[in-house]
Parts: sequence; C-alpha cells; structure tokens
Amino acid sequence: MASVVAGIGTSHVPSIGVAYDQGRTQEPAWKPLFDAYEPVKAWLRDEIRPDIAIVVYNDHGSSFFFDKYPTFAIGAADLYPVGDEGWGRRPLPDFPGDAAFSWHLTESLVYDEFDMTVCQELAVEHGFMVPMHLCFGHDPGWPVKTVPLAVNVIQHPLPTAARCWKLGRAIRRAVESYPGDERVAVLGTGGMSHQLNGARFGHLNPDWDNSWLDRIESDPAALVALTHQDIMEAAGAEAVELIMWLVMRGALSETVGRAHRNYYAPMTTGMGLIALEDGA
Amino acid sequence: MASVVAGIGTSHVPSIGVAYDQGRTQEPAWKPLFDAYEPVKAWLRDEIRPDIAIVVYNDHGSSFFFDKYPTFAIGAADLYPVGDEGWGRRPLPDFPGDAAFSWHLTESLVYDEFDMTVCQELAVEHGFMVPMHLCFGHDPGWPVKTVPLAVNVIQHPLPTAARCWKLGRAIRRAVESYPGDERVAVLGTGGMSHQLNGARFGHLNPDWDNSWLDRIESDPAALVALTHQDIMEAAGAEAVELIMWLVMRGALSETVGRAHRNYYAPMTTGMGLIALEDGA
Amino acid sequence: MPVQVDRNRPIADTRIFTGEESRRGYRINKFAMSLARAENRDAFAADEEAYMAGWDLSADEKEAIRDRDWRRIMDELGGNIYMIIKIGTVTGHGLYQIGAHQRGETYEEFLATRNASGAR
Amino acid sequence: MPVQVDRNRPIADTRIFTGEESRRGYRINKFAMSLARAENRDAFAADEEAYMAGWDLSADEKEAIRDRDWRRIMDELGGNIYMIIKIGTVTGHGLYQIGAHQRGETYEEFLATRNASGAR
Ligand SMILES: [Fe+3]
Ligand SMILES: [Fe+3]
Repeated sequence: MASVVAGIGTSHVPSIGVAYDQGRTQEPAWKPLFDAYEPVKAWLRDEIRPDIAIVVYNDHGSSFFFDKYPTFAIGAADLYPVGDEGWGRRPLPDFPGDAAFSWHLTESLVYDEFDMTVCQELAVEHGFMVPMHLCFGHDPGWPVKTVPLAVNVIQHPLPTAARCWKLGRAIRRAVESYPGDERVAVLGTGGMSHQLNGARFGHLNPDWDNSWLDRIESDPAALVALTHQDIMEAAGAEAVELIMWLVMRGALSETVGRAHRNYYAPMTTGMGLIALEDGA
Repeated sequence: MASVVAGIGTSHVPSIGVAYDQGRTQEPAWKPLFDAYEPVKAWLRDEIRPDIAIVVYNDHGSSFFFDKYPTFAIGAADLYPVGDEGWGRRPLPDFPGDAAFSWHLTESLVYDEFDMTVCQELAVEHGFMVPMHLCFGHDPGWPVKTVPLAVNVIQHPLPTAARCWKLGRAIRRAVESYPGDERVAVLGTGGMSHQLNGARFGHLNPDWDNSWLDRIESDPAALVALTHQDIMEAAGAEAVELIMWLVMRGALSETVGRAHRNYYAPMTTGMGLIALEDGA
Repeated sequence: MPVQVDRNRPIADTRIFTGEESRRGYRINKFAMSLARAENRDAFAADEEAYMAGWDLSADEKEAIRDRDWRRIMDELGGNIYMIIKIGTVTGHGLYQIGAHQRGETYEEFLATRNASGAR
Repeated sequence: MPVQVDRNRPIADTRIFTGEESRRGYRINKFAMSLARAENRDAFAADEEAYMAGWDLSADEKEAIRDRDWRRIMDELGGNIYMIIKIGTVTGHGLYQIGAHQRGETYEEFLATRNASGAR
C-alpha cells in the first residue's frame, strides 16, 4: 500500500515567490526565510524521498472566482500548468500530476462523504507554487508528482477546523488503500498571522504563531477546537488559512517526529515552517 | 422559523421541455404525462403555497464541465438565467432567487460539513427547468423563489445515496434555522429508469420504478441502503439520478402524506412523479 | 463501505462513466461542450473541418465525428452522452438516433421497441 | 455547533469576507478578476475608461478605481483583497501600498512599522 511519510506546514506568501524569482534569497531581509528551507529540501530529498506531494492550498483568484467557488477542489490531471493570477507567468516548470492516483483519492474521499469538486484542468498559483519551490528543487523538473487540493479559506462560510482535520484523516485512509507503494508527503500551506483588509492591515501575532507551531506538532486537538472567529481575533482575518495545516496534520499519525521548525515575521505575515515525520 | 412544507420527486426528461415548448401537451402520447401534473400545480398553488422551491437537479453540461465538476453546488444569487445546453435558449422567464436565503442555507450546510460549491452566477437547464414548469405556472412570472442545488450524478464517483439523504436532513435543519416564515418545497428530480449509453440504451424497468415510488414514500431507508451499482443494474446507468430524490425525502418528516403519484414510460425513461406533504 | 461501482460486476452492454472514462473522453467531450455556445454551433455547422482543427482532437476522434459514428464515440472514445448530444444536435441527430446507433438498430427499428413513440 | 463567524463580536478595523460582502463586492471583484488575463491588463492599461465601460460597474465603483481609493474599495464596496490586488498590479500599487492606504498611512510610515521591510 501507499503511505503518508511526512507532513509539512508552511506559509505560502506571494512575496517569497517574487524574491525567489529575482534571485534575492541571500539578501539580509530574506536570508532567514530561505536558508531555513535548505535542510528541509535535503531532508525531503535524502531521507523522506516522497513520490507524491499532496499540496493543500487555496486559490486566490487564479483558477476560481466567486461565480462558482468550491469548498474543496482536487486536481485529477497529469499536468498542472503554472497559472497567471494577475502578474504573468512565473519562470517555473509546470507541475506533473498522477491522474490515476488522484482519481483513486477522489473516489475514496467522495465515498467517504467529502464533497469534492474534481478538476481535470487546473492552473496553480502562489498558494501551491511557493511551498513547492521552497521544499523541492526543480532542475530539470520537479522530483515529485503533485496533487493540488484547494480549500476555500477566502469566502466565508469556510470549512471548519474540524472538517479540515477530518479531511486529513480521510486522505490518510485514501492513501493507504492505494495499491502502489508510493511515499506521500502532505503539505499544509498558508498563514500564519496576517490581515490584509481594514485599518488592521498588517496585524501580526508572533506569540500566537509560535504557540500554533507547538500545538500542530503535539496537541493538534486544541487547534481543531478553534473557531474561525478565534483564529481571526488572535491572528488576523487572513490567518484562517491555517486551517489548511490541519488537513496535513490530520493525515499524519498521532505522534510525529519534528525534523525542522522556523519562524520569521519580517513584514505583514508570520512565515512559519514545520516539518514532521510520520510515526516517528 | 421557515419550514419545509412539501417534497416532490419528479423526472426531468428534456423531451418533456421540447413537447411543452411546442404546445404538444395534449397529443395522445404526451397527455398522460402532462395531465398528471395539473392537480400537482393546483395543490402547490392552493394548498402548499410555497414561497421558495429548492430544486435538486444535475447539470448535464450546461454550467459545468469536467474541467471542474462539483459534487454539490448551490445557487446564491437573486436571478438564475435560462441557460443554453446546446439547443438555444428556451422561451421561459429567468428564475428568481433569494440570495439571502441561499447564503443562510450555504452557511448552515458548510458548517454542518457539506462541502458546497457556492454559485453567485448559475445558468439553469433542463434538469432544473422541466420540473419547474411541470409544477408551477410562469405567467407573468414564477410564483416562487428558487434555490438550484446541483448534484453530480454523471461522473463517478457520485455522492452515495446515504450522503444525499444526509444532505436532505441538513437542508431541513438549515431551513428551520432561518428566521423568516418562508414555506419551502423541495424538488428532487431525475430518473427514473433509463440508460443512454451502450447497446443497453433504452433499458426500462417499470416494476422497479414503481417499487421506488412505494419506498420513497414509506420506506426510504431501503433506498438509502442501495449502492450506485444496485441502481444501475436494475434500472440503467443513468437511473442513478434518482439519488437526488433522496435529498428531497431526507428533507421531509418521517411520515408524509402522499398527495399525488404518477408513472408513465413511453420512450426511454420512466417518468415518475410523487408529491408528498410534510408531517401529514 | 459497500462498493458503489463494482468493477468485478460489469453490467452487460453498459459503460459506467468513471474517472477512467472521463480521462479517456476528455478531449472529445470538451469539444462537444463547446457547442453549448451558439457561435460555436454556427462555426461548426459552417465548416466542420475548420472548426474541429481549432480543438485538441485525435485523428480517430475527428474521424468518428465525421462518420457520425456514435457507437464508437460512446463505446471506444469515452464520449459522455450529455456532451455528445450537443454534436448530435448540430448535425441533426437526436438522442434517439444516437441511441438506435448504439444498439445497432435503425431508427425505425428502435422506435418499434418503445411503448408510445409519439412521446419524442 | 460553535459559532464560526460571530456577528455579535465584530473585530475592530476588520471586515470578514462573508456572503454579504461577496454579494456587495461581486461586480468590482469580477472586474478585478478579469485582470488575471494579460490581454485584459493590456487593454485596461491602454485605456482605463474604455475598459471599465465594458464591465458592469457602478459610478461609485468606477470612481473609486479611478481614484485608487483602496480603502473605499475594501471597506465600502466589498472588495476582496485577492481580486483587488490585480487592479493594484496594473496601476503600480503593490499590496503594501494598498495596505498603507487602508491604514491611513503613507507607504513610508507603514514600512517603518515593519520588522524587516527589506523582505518585500
Ligand atoms: Fe494565502
Ligand atoms: Fe437527467
């Protein structure tokens, strides 16, 4: 059977992508962020060796608009092109998918009562791409196949934290019922504290973010109990993206081994990172 | 509070719409179908008097394609235009919505762990329109506001019969938590027996259809236990549309009063009708 | 959980439109879906070959469309009836003609099997 | 069920993008979303008025876009930041300029509140 071997929680701030494309990763203000991912890249490449990355992200107005906005959407294609979300195509290779694996996931999730929107064409954007190039090299191509899994975290009502956790549990069941021997990593992306609207724009809460990093590792039940209101009050309206980390954590075993952790909050978003090994 | 006052199960065969538009409702081959709806129209108008109709239907390649196909999609607009599914716009008025009511339903359903795709623009098609003009007059306009609720019954994996039933239960909870005094009818559409692909095209099973009509009224649990395979074997691959009737039945009280029932199978589809009063 | 679509229990003369079929038929179904727009129907009706050339269709798919080979489109090329019917509409083939072809019957033979074929 | 968005507990200086807001902002957000396509960005950059005229926008919405009045777009007109940023990109206003305007600060004042404003 296939297995979930690791989970990563990581911010997906678009400015990280801009700095990356402009070769500014070693500038003083960016170095603490980019350097923290180098050991994660090595750990993934040399120890975890995943075949597939399920990337839990949200679409920020790239492939979906409010005419028809899904709560949960899953990619079921062999290729996910780099999208254009308003500033052109980034210089990254398109992302390989594994349609057979995705359709297996989809069948398992739908029969498990998750009401997915199934996407055979899906352009991906910063929410998906920034975590990918932070965690994986891409020369000459991406070393893993990918499954984009988009969650509505921008137009309320959002799925609850508990629902996201349950989706993670269901993903684990789905992976473990796949007849191959694929090693699967799950990336939960977004956050941490930030707010992009109103006079509270720029709200940060590093203490709360660090407490989230503690709890996502060792007490996720405490996070599952949070309401969107709780998260927004403490950490800003856009911090609700963090519910996507619960999909990742729900896909992992109860106890995990922490391989890496980082936190940096230079501008308007708490940029967090945690890398967890399953069952360790 | 608002309340669910009635449920209707009805086929939505597109040829019914064509016959209707061409004024052929009194031709011998069509009369048994159209005449059966006249008392239902009167019952709705004079006794049930709904303010809102939630129409559970499926999109047959009108507003959704397999690039991004949702399991459950709900309309959240004040108007749903008549769509074009390949043969032009039908001569019917556009359909009024009630965005505030729809958003209330959506909040309740999403927080109740139904992963809806939320549609602020949605053109409707025969799956939605045929039941509407069979059950309601539309001169000078439709007498009810509508909520289109689209279910994937065309690309497997489909939601299970049990999931559809649970969605109906959740719709009832959602309606009953709305602060208005709206009277809500739920239409479950599609089926009955039919198959449109392969050499089994045209498969009909009137006995099974009539048993479904019995059970949807008085033993829906027996239908909730059916798999898609069960339904397809007995009644044809496209008969799985009938799971949408379970959304309707799930929204009603355990005991119901049957007001009308009809069955007619002239060509390739069992055309069924059942009209149920809540709590009677 | 009970099996919803049992691949070990195929239904005779029946194709279940699963993910496998949807992948196989993606190109031809996408082409067909384009005909839900009147301007595309007009373009296809005016010059079938020119219109088809603008879409990602294999030689087999174009041939089957040219031949109005509904059975091949459905059984072999992954056609979904709700999409393919849009090709039928533009080319003058209704659902029942497409169905008769899938059954290997003439339209008249097929109609003779119905209870009240006036309801069409 | 615990209340996920508590309308009785508004968060100061914060707008939650609920259905009400999404309805209110539908037109301007749809307009902004159109700028995810390069040809539309070019058309808007070439002639803002002509491009705006092709969309369903109220006089207030057009005025706010003309005025680059991000605060009004966000607080009053239902703008969603992920859509509105696309208008900013075409008109040379990045996220942080839009944020400073929402805070009622100059860009420089806003940057001075940050921990390491080189990371932008
Ligand atoms: Fe984000
Ligand atoms: Fe149908």
